[in-house]
Parts: sequence; structure tokens; C-alpha cells
Amino acid sequence: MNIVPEITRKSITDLINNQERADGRSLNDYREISLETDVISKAEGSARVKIGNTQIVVGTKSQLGDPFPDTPKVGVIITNSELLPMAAPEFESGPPDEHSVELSRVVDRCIRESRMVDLEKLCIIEGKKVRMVFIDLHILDYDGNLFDAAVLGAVAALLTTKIPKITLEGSEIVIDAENKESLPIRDKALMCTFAKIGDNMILDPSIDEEEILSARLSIGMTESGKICAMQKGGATPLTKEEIMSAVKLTEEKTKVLMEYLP
Amino acid sequence: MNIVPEITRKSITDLINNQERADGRSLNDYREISLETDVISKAEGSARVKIGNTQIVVGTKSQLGDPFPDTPKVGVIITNSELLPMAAPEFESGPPDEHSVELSRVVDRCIRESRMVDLEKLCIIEGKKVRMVFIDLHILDYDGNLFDAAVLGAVAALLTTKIPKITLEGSEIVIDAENKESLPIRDKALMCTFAKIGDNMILDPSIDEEEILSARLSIGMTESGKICAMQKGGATPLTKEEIMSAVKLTEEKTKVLMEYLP
Amino acid sequence: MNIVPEITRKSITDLINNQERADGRSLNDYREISLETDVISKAEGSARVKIGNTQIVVGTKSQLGDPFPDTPKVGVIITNSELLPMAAPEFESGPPDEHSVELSRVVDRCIRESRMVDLEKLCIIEGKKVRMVFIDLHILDYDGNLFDAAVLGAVAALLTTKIPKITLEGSEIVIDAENKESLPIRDKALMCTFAKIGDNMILDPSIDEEEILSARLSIGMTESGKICAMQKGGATPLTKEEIMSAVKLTEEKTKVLMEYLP
Amino acid sequence: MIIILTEGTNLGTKSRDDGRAFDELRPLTIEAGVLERADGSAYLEFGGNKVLVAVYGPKESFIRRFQRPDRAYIRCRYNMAPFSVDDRKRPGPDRRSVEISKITAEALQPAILLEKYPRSVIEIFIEVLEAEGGTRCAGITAASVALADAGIPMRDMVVACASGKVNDEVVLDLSEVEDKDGQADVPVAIMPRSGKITLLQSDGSLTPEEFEKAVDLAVEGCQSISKVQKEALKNRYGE
Amino acid sequence: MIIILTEGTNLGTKSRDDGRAFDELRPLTIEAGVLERADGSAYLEFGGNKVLVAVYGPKESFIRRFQRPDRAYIRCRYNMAPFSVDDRKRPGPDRRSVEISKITAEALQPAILLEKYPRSVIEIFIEVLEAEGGTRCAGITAASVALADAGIPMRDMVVACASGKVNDEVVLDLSEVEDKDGQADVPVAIMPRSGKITLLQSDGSLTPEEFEKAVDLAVEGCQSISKVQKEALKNRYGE
Amino acid sequence: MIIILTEGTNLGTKSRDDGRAFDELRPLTIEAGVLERADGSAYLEFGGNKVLVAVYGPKESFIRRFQRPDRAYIRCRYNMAPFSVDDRKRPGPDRRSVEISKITAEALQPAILLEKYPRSVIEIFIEVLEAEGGTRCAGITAASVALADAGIPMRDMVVACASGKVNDEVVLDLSEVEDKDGQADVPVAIMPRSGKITLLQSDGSLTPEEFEKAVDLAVEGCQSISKVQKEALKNRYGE
Repeated sequence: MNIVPEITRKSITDLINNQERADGRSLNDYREISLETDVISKAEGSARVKIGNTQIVVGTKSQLGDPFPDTPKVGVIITNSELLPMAAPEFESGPPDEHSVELSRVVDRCIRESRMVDLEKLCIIEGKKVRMVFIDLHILDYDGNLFDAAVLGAVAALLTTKIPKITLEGSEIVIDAENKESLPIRDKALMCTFAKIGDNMILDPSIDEEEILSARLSIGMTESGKICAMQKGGATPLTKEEIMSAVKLTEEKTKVLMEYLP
Repeated sequence: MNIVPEITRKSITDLINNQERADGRSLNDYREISLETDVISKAEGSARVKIGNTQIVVGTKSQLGDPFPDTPKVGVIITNSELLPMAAPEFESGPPDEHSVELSRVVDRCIRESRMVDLEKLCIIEGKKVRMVFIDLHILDYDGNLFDAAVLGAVAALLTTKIPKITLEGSEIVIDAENKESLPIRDKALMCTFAKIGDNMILDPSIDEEEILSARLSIGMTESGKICAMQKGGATPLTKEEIMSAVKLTEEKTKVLMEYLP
Repeated sequence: MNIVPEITRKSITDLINNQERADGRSLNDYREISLETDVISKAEGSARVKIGNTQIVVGTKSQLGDPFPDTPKVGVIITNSELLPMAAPEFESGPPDEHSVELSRVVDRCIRESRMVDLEKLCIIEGKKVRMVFIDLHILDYDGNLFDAAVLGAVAALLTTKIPKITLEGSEIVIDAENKESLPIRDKALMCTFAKIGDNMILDPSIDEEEILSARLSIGMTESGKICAMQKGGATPLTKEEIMSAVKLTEEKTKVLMEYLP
Repeated sequence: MIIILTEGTNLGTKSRDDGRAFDELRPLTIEAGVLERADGSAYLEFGGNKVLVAVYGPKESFIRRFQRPDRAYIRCRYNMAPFSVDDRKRPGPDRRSVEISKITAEALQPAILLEKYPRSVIEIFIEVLEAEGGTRCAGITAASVALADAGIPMRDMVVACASGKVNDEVVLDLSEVEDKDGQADVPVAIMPRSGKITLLQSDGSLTPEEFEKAVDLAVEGCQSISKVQKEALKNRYGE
Repeated sequence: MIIILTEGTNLGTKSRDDGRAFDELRPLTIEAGVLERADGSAYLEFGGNKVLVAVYGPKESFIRRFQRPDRAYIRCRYNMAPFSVDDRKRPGPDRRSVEISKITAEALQPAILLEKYPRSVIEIFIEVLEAEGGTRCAGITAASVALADAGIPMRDMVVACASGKVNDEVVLDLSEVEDKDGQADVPVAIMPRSGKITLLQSDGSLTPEEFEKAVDLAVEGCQSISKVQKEALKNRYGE
Repeated sequence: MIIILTEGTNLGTKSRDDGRAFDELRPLTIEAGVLERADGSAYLEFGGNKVLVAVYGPKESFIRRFQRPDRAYIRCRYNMAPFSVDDRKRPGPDRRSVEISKITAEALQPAILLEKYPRSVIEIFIEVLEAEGGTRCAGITAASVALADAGIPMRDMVVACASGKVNDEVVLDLSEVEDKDGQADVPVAIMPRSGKITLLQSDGSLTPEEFEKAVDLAVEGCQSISKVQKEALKNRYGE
């Protein structure tokens, strides 16, 4: 963990208390966003997303697998993230740490609970064979706000994923790699993350802001305005009012983010 | 490991050399023992055992599995113990260390070699499917003498275990979770542990006594008086006479312990 | 890692620059080599090889397994090496480190790429069942040049391996452990390792020489004179001339090594 | 050991799986000081949940990486016993328990006067002996009592409770069945004096209005549970 | 970003799978300075390969075991993204990546003035985002540019390229298909000024004559690629 | 290298699987000083068992957790080669080898003058190259010779041997077949001068009388093996 000098902490906080930010943004602005899809030919779906200098490549791959015993009729989505040691001096090689686990579980919940992908259509033979879709988040450059970038990249990758057609001929499963089809997509969801610094909540914290934030709130919302995921982080409490005004802003900002999707 | 102050070591040893113990027990007394069964509804069998302040919860669960290739006709019992970091300041999280491995292997041998559970009756289809019974020892509070408490708890949990009836209909295995049956129990076995301190062997060492013991001897004995398991520990040798008099005492003391069983 | 005193480094280097070596060998000599086979009765093939004081026991075992999806018609050879903590004060217990991984992968490539074992004959049922042959390298004493000793031992073990006859009766696989047969061997391959010290390349570096070498070059060559494996190591570059003269010497020296094979 | 049931208002609400009113908690008991070796401990039963918590510390930290010059840090481990769930759980941490350990530490941290113990660590071990929906909240509630039992100075207790949406209705304290078949689950932790929120998650589909209602309901539930925490400490230490 | 294609001579040579001449490289682009947090970085596309490299350091080493009193050491990690290959690769190191990490560090080491930074570490992280044959060479070539971008003082660049034997012919720069169906693969790295060889492997069956031809061809390939490295640095820093 | 066979009394005893008398040991050879790098070593063959032991130390310990201010500690690793048993064993420690490593260290410890080397470690590496029943005892017996070969000061040797119950009879030194089909197995280690017991396990079903007989028989076996240990050291170092 970086220990931020007191003077940096103070100057960032003072700016925000004055409704300003070091990079000139207003409290409720995203940094510049860019999104490309189909960047990895060997993936079935892929996206490269940048929010400011934060950069993530997301790839999807499907394969056949067994359904979970308690959900025999639905396919499986598995989200995995790696905070690569390349992405920041403080990241280490090794098995996923708690930050990486939290990231992949929150992204996973945002996608799963939004019911974005119709998992029932990914079932091949009830109780026996389903499609498993892996979403791999490869974090290349960490400059703050991984949650929103990860969800944006994952959703873009899912929207552009082409999986082989699969048909049943008697008890044989025929995988037709020549004929690809899109995933069965329903409602889309995206995520907005806020940081509490000083007396204010700010949108899309940069790395410097993340390092001094007292609380973090990430809200996943569907295109139709439903809250599908939420996660508070950080060591300071929030009031209900702070939370509800973040929800309100998310309604507005996810609409803006949606425009980047393919 | 705790380093025990020399003065503590000396005072405990002097007492024992005078046939006394710090908590007023005689050399061959157990501390207060309590045993409750059916304490965990989701387990198939369970027990909470206390010897002094040492506290263990034991749960059993059965599932279907493959027999070992060299014993195709018998079911499998797997004993696992976790010295939870909660139980003592010196325990650490992580994979089982040598103490935890020794504990679960000694408990396992005591139960297996006593032939307490008729493993042949746990075979469903010879060479293909057998019942596997997991005994999980959850060590909550470590105040000395885990071996005797663990065996007592494990045996109590096994005695109260109810597993689903399984029948074969043709080649189909029918698991009837509504109708439960007891495990096929034969001879029961329990364990007595002795510590050598000063010139004496004492029964049921407390944590303070364990930390200064020079040798440890654990003896498993069946209701019918057969030795089914034995394990010496500690860095000092024992004479054959010391061992045989511990065996003699075990014959008497396992009878007392048996009375706690359900 | 050992830090070699500057004075040792200098004396070894000076000797070699004078075309001499500490143990009296010429630059292109092997130390004394000994090779016994059939040293482990429970292995299907085995060898104990010594080059100088470096000592390795190699054992082979076969079992049935699944072929790799992309090579359904051929058996599998798996080479594993353990730099046992017994073998040198600097070796540690634990999962294989990069030196151990490099060793087993280079030995594996030398054997696989020489096409020494006719893997197609190890296929039992195409795409379903093949023989898997494990080569386990147990490094007991590490006195330099593990590569050449490991390949020599592994090849000797393979040459003396007796596997059970397997026949297909209908869809049944019949393993006849009474009737053993040799592995289907074609061209044999061995390996020569050179170290660059001072201005010279020397053959078969001892432990002292390995610790000060600036580059290492291992060359695997078949009986018919084909290069089947090569691996440069060390932190100093080599010229093409140095490499080609090592290749030339390997042609000569593998012929000498071949004579030790059973 | 104390047992209380929060009485539900039950004013014509749709009946729930286990017959509770929409704002009714499951039976809850908490006991403080149940372990010998730990510096503090608590045992909680909440519906079918059985949770044991031990606290060690504050004590010197030997792990440089985590040490702070100006305060203690919290090391928290949430763990489920293999026999605590329907199908035996393999021992050891999984991704779910790693996440819950992290957010539990964050939920408790604001209440603890960490600045009193520079370079130290406070260890919190949460063992779920039996799980029946709502174990993360049960763990936080019990941990707070165990911290108090350990004599660790705190600004306030922390108390947690979930609400959610089941059969299109916002209800308090989801059981295991409701959690599995329900439409949303909203775990919340608060510091009861200020009412401020130290843990918040939401999982499922909720309109902003439903979400607000869920948070309000959970906060009410926390306030009820808070009384049981105090009762447990009173039973142990007297008034 | 620059794109060059090395023109093959194509003098009546047997055509290859993808129509290249025997001594023709696949299209290659390198861009330096593509990451914000890393001290140096480079992105390379080579045929279907996409490789990203980050460099950190020289910085103080806290791992005693690796620290050297008279120089820096290199810590190198070669890693493949799960989606970089046809069948999803499980995350984390395997034996292949452990070996490649080791020989990559050894291939780069002779070019770096490690003696300038006693007790330090230089970290090199190679991520293969997409693999199509020749990723270890692509990683070394890109790492060298990333090291220069990080301002680490070097004697020379290091540049790598494989040759091999396909359809009984010695050819340059094997594609994935050629690598799989071919008879031999010879990855080579050189320091282009001296022409000295810092990485050499050979995998397959080659006569000594074929091997010598393969090395010569690979060295030529390296010299061509070296120009693209320089171009990439020029594009970033000017002449 | 020496070979001895303890002659069994064979007074009308029931014949065993391999024709031995009830109190007859399998053929045993021990050789000291068989490795170059280790400070001490021994190689033992006992029936079909082949066991190699290396000893390093006493040397400075860098692991704080194990260091003792007033004596050395023992680090012991018992390991089976993958090819040592009928079905290939996966490399690396399993629960069985962890337990045997622990009790082997405890069996050897009373004989070693650890107090001569504060803050140090003595490392004992036991490799089972081939297993045929009784490897833990074989390992202890060989380790004791290796410790002496390393020049580590000892109060006495330690020597180990198992007895057991097969076909309702108490017999000495169970072979692999007898161990598997037998009714009980009792591994014992002693310090031969005092006859005191440093390792004792019992696995199977024995009356106290049978157990006592088994211990007596094992102690006798140990005394015989002790002569082979001394012979091995004499062969290496002379009288």
C-alpha cells in the first residue's frame, strides 16, 4: 500500500471541498473513455477499455461444461480478473488477492444479477451439459476506478461475443465452429463508482483520489433503471442520503456510459 | 511456540513430583468433561465436546464416492481436523501443519483400526460406488489434550449419525433422504493421553502441562479392551514400564469415558 | 546461490585459460561415468547414473491415460525432476523451481524430439486410451552437469523398461502384468553440456566450474547425428563459432557416451 | 444466554415461507465470553445460523507489509465449517469467504479506535458452524460483541442485518430459502448511535424506490438487533 | 505506431502456408511507451502475436535471497492471457512459462548495465495477449524496447527471432501452423551490434548443417527486426 | 558395504509368507558416507527397502520461528520417490509423509546433543527409493548412521524396527505383504544403550499382553540392527 504524503492528501481534499479536482474535472465527470471491441482474434469476444489511463483488455471464451447441481437448466458465466503486476508497482504476482477477488465478484454479480445474458438459452442438455462462458479481465494499467472499466469492458466483450452454433442430433452434441451466433442478450447493465473525499462524493476516482478516499460506493444499474449490484468499500461510513444521491446520479451516468457500447 | 518461563516449568514439575497438580486434580484424573450431540442440524451427525476448556465441534457428512482400487468392497472414512486460528494465539491460518496432520491421522487410526464402523456395509456397488463418511474436527478452543477430546467427539458424532437409506433398483442407486438410518457400528473405541513431566506420567494434560511435557503417549482402546492405536510424541524417551502402566490405566479410564457417549 | 570467492574464480579461470582443469582433466573430457540399470525393482525401468560425484536415480512407470485432444493417436511421456534438498545445501524443499523446471523440460525435449520412443505404438484406443510413461529424475547428489547425467539416466531407464502387454478384446482392455514387453525404441539420443569460462568452452562442468561459468550450452544429439535439442543458459552471449564447435564436439562425445548404455 | 424475538407488526402482510411478518426478524440469541484462550469471544444463533467469533489483540504485528506507524490494522477471517452447509464444503478459503472477510473488516473498522494502538494488529476470526442465510451479517454482529468482550475501545458497536425482495415484496432478514428464491438481497451494517452505514451490498434487481425501502427496513432491523448485543454484554459484565 | 514488412527475396522458393518466402518475416509493428504506471513499456504485433511489456525499476530490492551487493538482478515474468490461445488457458504460471521467464531474463541480461545498480531489481513483465507462434522471441524483442523506454542503460538492444525447418526446408519466423507441423524450431536472440547470441534453443531434428543455416537465417531476421525496434524508439523520443 | 542376516531361532514356529522365523529380520545392509555434497549420509537396504539419508549441519538457522536460543532444532523430511511404490506416487509431501517426518525427528532428538549448537539447525533428508514395508523404521536407523557420519555429537545411536501380529501370531519385522494383511503393526525405536523407547506407534488390534510381547520383540530386533549400524561406521572410519 502506498502511504500518501499528508500534503497531497490535503491538497486533493481542499480542491474537492471547493468542488474542484486536480485534473480539472467536475465532481461528477468521467475521465476520457475509449472502447474498442474485437481486439483479440482468438477470443470469442473481446474489448479494450480505457477510462483515463486505466486500461483493461477483456476476452471471452465459451466451452461445454457441467451445470451446477442446484441449477441444472442454466449455463454458467465465470468472471476472473488478474491485477497483473504489470499494471502498478504495488501489484504482486501470485494468486488473486482480496482486491482482485472483490473486483471479479462484483463484476460477476453486476452481469449475473442484471440477467443480461439469458442463461437458460446456454443450456444444451438439462442437468448434463451447458455452455460455460469465461470472462477474463486482464488489468494492464491501473490508474483508478477498475470497477467501472471492468464492467464496461466485460459487457462490451459479451455484446460482441460469437459462439459456435450447437445442435443436438439424437444424443450427439454437434458443435458447428463454422457458424457462429451471438450470445442471447437481454437487458444491459453498467456500473458507476463514487469516492467520498472530504465532504463530497466524486465520480470515477483517479488513482490519487482512490488512495485517499474514505469510502467507495459502486452501483450497477440496468438500461431499464434497476439497481442490480452495489458494493460499499473503504473504512468510513456513509449516510443514507449520500447513498441515495449516488443512486440518482447513477441513473443519469449509466445512460451516458451506454453510448460507448457497440 | 510458546517459551514457558523457567519458573512456571519448575513450579508445575515440583507439584507433579509431589503427586499434585495446579488445578487440584490427582495425576490420573480427567478435567470436567461435557458432551452434547446433534448440535449442528445440517450435519448428519455432530457433537460438541469439552474437556476442561478445550472445545471441539465435530460434524459428519456422507456422500457417494469411488472405493480405493485396493479395497473395492469397503466404504471410506476420512478424518480432517483444523486447528482454527481462533483456538489459540499460536495457531495460524493456512494448510494443516504437522500437528494438525498428526491429530487427524491418529484419530483416524483409532476409529479405523478399532473397526468401529462396519465399512463393508458402506459399500453400494463393489468396486464402483461406496459411501464416504467425512469426520470434520473443528477445534474451537485449545486448552490441552486435543487427542482424547477429538476421539470422544468423533465417536459421539458417528454414534448419532443418520445417513440416507440407499437401495439399488437395477443399476440405479436410489438415495432416500427421507428415510435415514444409523451407521453400522460395532466395537467402540476411545483414547487416553498421558504426559511425562518430572518423574511421573499424568493423565489429560492441560495446556500449561503440555507446554512443558517431555513425552506424550496416546493410547486408543476398544470397549472390549483391545489396543487399537498408540502414538508417542515429545522429545524424551519412555521406558517400557512407563508405557505398560499407561496401558493399564487406559483400560480403566476408557471405561469411564465410555459413560459420556450417547 | 553460492557466492564464489574472487580468488577461486580467478584460479579456475586461469587454469582453463591455460587449457588445464582443477581435477586434471583436459577441457573436453568427461569425469568418470558409471551407469547401472534395473536398480529399483518396483519401477518398470530404472538406472543409477554417476558423472563424477553427481548422482541421479531415474525410474519409469507406465499407466493408462487419456491422450491430449490434439494428438489422439500417440502415447504420452512425462518427465519430472526433483532437485532434492538432500542433493546440495542450496536446494530447498518445495515445488519445482525454475532450475528444476528447465532441467525436466530440456530432458523431455531431448527424448521427445529425438523420436526415440515410437509414441504411436503406445496408443491403445485412438482418442480414448493411451499409455503414459512417467520418467522421474531423482537428483541425489549435485556435483555439476545435471543435464548430461539426467539424459543418460533417463535413456538407460527407457531402454530397460518393461511394460505389461496390453491387448484389446472387443472393447475390453486386457493388461497382462505377467507378460512384459520393452518400449518401442527407435533412434537413441544423448546430451553434451559445455560451459564457457574465460576464453574457452569446456565439457562437463563440475560444480565449481558451474558456479563461475559465464554461459552454458547443452546439445542433444541422436545416434544418427541429428541435433534434437539445444539450450543455452547463463548471462553471457556466445558466438556462432563457439556454438558450431560445440556441435562438432558433441558428434564425437555422444558416441563415447552411447557406449555406457545397456 | 438470552433469547428475544422481535415482534413483527404483521398488519395484513402477505405471509412468508416461515410465517414471519415482512419486518420480523428470526429468533436471535447472543452470548459473550464463550472461549477460554481468545481475548474476546461471542456465540450467536440467528434462525438456523450458528456463528462463533474470537478476537485476539491488540497485539504487536510482525508483518511489516501490514504494519501502520499510526494505528492498528484489522486482520479478519470469515470461515465456514465443512459441515455448516448442505453439501460438505471443502476446508480452506474460497473466493466468497475472501470477499466477505474483506468487507467485514471494512464494516467493523470505523467503530474501532485503531489509532490507540500503533504498529499493532487486531485479529477477528469468524467461524460459521451452521449456515441458514445471512451469515455475513450474523458474523459482523457477533464480531462486534467479541470486540467489546476483548475490551477493545470502540466508538460504537456495529450491527448488521439484511433485507431483500421476495415475491415482489420488500422484507426483512431473508432466510436461506428466501435468499435463494428471492429477487434481491441487501446486507447492511450500521453504527447504531449515528445510524451511519458501514456495510452495504445489493444483489438482485431493485428499483431505486425499492432499494431505499430495503435500506430503511434493514436499518430498523439493525436497531432491534443492537438491543440484543447490549443485553449480551450486560449479561456478561453487569450494568 | 509504425508498420513494416520485411520484403522476402522469394527467388523460386517453395511457397509456405501463408505465402511467405523462406526468409520473409511476418508483418511487425512496435510502439514504445504505451502504459501510464510502468517506468517503461512497449506493445508489439508480429503476425497474429500481440505482446505487451512493462518494465519497473531499477528499484530497491527487498528480497534478500536475490539481492546482489555489486549489481541489480532481473526479475522476469512471461505470462499468457487466458484468451490468448485457442483453448482457454488457466491463469497462473505453468512449467512452460517458468522456463521461458528464465531464458528471457538470461537473454536480456548481457545487454543491461546491471553493475550500475547494486542491491536493486529490474522487473520485466511480458503479457502475451494473443499468441500465434513465436511469442518468446516477440517478448524479448518488445522487452528490449520497454527497457530502453524505462531509461535503463544498456550496452546494446536485444532482438529475437526464430527460424526452423518446415517441409524439409529451413525457413525464417515460423507461424503457429508451421511451428506445430514443422520439423524443427530454433529461437535465437542476438545483440545486433556484436552479433553475439544471447538466447539459443533448438527443438526438433536438424543436421548440423541445417542447424547452422537456421542460425544464420535467424540472425538475419534479428537484424531486420532490430530496425523496427530503433524506429519505435525514434517515434517516441525523436532522433 | 556389509550384509548380515539375523538368524531366527525357528523352533517349530508357524512359517511366514517369506519363510522367516517369527523373530527373524530381513537381510540388512548399511553403508555410511555415500554422498559427496551432504555433511553425512547413509544408504540402507532392508529386505526390499532401499533408503538413502543425507544430513546437513549443524548450521546457522535463518528461520526465526524455529530458532532456539539454547539449542539446535531438527528439520526432518521423509520423502518417497515416485517410483518407490507399486502405483506411481505423486511427487511432494502428503499427510502420511508429514506425520512420519514429525515422529522421525522426535525419535532421533533424544540422542542428539542439540544444546551444543544454539540457534542452529540440523537437517535430515530421508529418501525412500524403494518401499517394501517398514520404511519409517528403516529411515530412522539410516538417519542415525548419517548423523554419526556427519560428526554430530550423540548420546547414543537410535535404531528402529517394527513388530506386529500376523495370522494371530506376534512376529518381528513385517514385510509389505504382512503389513497389509496383518492384524497389527508396532514400530519401535530405541536408544540401544539404555533400551529406552524414542518412537512408539501401534496400529491394529492387540491385547495388552500381545502388545507387550510385540514391544519386547521389536526391542530385540533393534538390538540386532544396532550391530549393523556399528559395523557400517567401523567400515567407514575403522575401529
